[in-house]
Amino acid sequence: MKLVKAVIKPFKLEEVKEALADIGIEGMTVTEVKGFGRQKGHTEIYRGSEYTVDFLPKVMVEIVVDDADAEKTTDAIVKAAKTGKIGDGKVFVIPVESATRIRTDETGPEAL
Amino acid sequence: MKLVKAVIKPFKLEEVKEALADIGIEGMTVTEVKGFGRQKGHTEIYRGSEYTVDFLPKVMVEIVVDDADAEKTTDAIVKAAKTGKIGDGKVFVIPVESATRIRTDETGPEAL
Amino acid sequence: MKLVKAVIKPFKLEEVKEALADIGIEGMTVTEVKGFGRQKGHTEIYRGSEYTVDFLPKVMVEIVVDDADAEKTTDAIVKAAKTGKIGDGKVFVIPVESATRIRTDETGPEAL
Amino acid sequence: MLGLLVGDACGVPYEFRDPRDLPLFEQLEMQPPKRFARSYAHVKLGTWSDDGAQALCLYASMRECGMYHAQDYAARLIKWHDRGYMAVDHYVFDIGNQTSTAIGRLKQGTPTRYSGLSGERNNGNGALMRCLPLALLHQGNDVALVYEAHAQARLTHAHIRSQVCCALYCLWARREMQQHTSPWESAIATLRAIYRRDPPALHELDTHIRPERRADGKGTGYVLDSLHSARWACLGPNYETIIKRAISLGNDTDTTACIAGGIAGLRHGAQGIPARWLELLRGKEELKRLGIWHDSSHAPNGLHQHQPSTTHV
Repeated sequence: MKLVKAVIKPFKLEEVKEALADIGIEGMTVTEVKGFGRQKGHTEIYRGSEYTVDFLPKVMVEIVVDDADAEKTTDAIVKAAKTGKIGDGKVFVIPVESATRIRTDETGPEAL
Repeated sequence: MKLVKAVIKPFKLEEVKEALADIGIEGMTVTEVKGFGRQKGHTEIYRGSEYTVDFLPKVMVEIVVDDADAEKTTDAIVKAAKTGKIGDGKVFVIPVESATRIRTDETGPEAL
Repeated sequence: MKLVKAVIKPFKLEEVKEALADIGIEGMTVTEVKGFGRQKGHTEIYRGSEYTVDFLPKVMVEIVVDDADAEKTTDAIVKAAKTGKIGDGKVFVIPVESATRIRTDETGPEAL
Repeated sequence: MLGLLVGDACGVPYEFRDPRDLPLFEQLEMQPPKRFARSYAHVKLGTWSDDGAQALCLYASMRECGMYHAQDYAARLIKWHDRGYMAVDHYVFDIGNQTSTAIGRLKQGTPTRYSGLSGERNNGNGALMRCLPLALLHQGNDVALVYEAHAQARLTHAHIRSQVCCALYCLWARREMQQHTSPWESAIATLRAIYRRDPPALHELDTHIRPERRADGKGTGYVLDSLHSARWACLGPNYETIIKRAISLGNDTDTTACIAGGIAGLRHGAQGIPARWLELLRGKEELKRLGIWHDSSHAPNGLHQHQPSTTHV
């Protein structure tokens, strides 16, 4: 199994969810995060204040899928989250050794 | 080492922490997350709504343990977090290549 | 590629960001988390409730780097985040199988 | 949003007064009677206060993120505090103590989850007065709305009472948008159902907030009194009367009128707001940028009635 971990623009979350539902993936975990990157947040000099917002609001989407589904999951996210502008985010795939569904004690792909 | 990553119901956190303390595990990281899944949020009667973001509040618990402890950690979480109802969550085990304790520079299992 | 995942004290974030920028790493994701550990947080008694605050606020910093950079990234974080006091946090390294930049569809190290 | 902003601006000149020292009820206008020594005399009439500015910060954040994002909202509140973002003329002339403390903590890097004060005495109305945009723009179900209302409150007001008051207000506003026949009662029923899984919140609702009690209040800055005062004001038959009732309670007049004004705006629509008040309202350039005010229609269509959509204003 694989953990597909994507960091995307918050307003793209709905489209990503729909794209995933289209390929049969409904379970996911979403976390609010701050993204720091080469694309800086906008810097403003205003009234002598040195304060600058140097992060961009992002959400992290995490989904565990069967090995065979990792690629199409990644593709679906990439397609749905793309705006073509800087700061669109990234998708990572991380190996998962075991998965257990708490309610039923099922393990492995059945637990997903 | 392994990263044990569990997504559970928020009100089960206390019990999970106690169950982990019982097997000698005290260090963990807890993140508030939104869980989207086949179990939808509490459904309301609402006409003509475009409301679609139906998440349920969840917490993600992350613990890094020695290889030998991954299974009993998973078991302890599963037992403590179970309500038997839909939405109880899942536990994943992910391989970890190295761990370092910042205060002491210790690495490997000593750092846990 | 590797996911370097550090849990640090919130007020150390700026120094960690600077230390990473010094070695050429600018992209990272920051999540607000609660850290539970052997070091207990403060206890609060709330209207006869058994509620105790036994955690400390932390931030989790996540960075995906090329294999060759995992060690120096870890070192930079450890050095910058250290106060020498309990609760300084930890750094973990987790294997990453693939990375994709959403904007350009680039994959692998080019996506980082 | 216009209902909230106009209410806020109407209340500013009367802030901190004992109700007995206020002009006659019918004279509680955005422009007070000439002889009345108004609060913040240096601030031009028609200016919204910290309430409106913080609500606009939340509105702008949700519009940009498509969701409630605590860190983004916190960054905007800091920008308001430091540079007058979303304040008319970029001028910040008032701020609550708790909000000030919390913003100070956020600026030092404290996570949003821990920036708010959590003592029982830390229950000012600062989180309640700005939470309407959550109800307007939130795309989630009621459970999601309730817990994001909690999160929004915690940023500055972390005690459970403030959190529950904000959740109740957001549900109340949502029921108004849905044209529910009994919006307040329906909001209570939903909240109870949700809190069955959240005993501390249910306890707070039943023992302290007691939402079924008769609507009344003193218009003070205490979150619970603010909510019940706004409820009392909203017994008025139209937007104008609701705002005047809110102000007539004295004390924290701008905030009571802001909280009641948000509900009144949803219930009676932009056309229910007196034209003379809309005329006097300042900061319209900012409101145009946000899509809340439209010149072309003269009568603003920024606040529509009974028509939930993704562009609620």
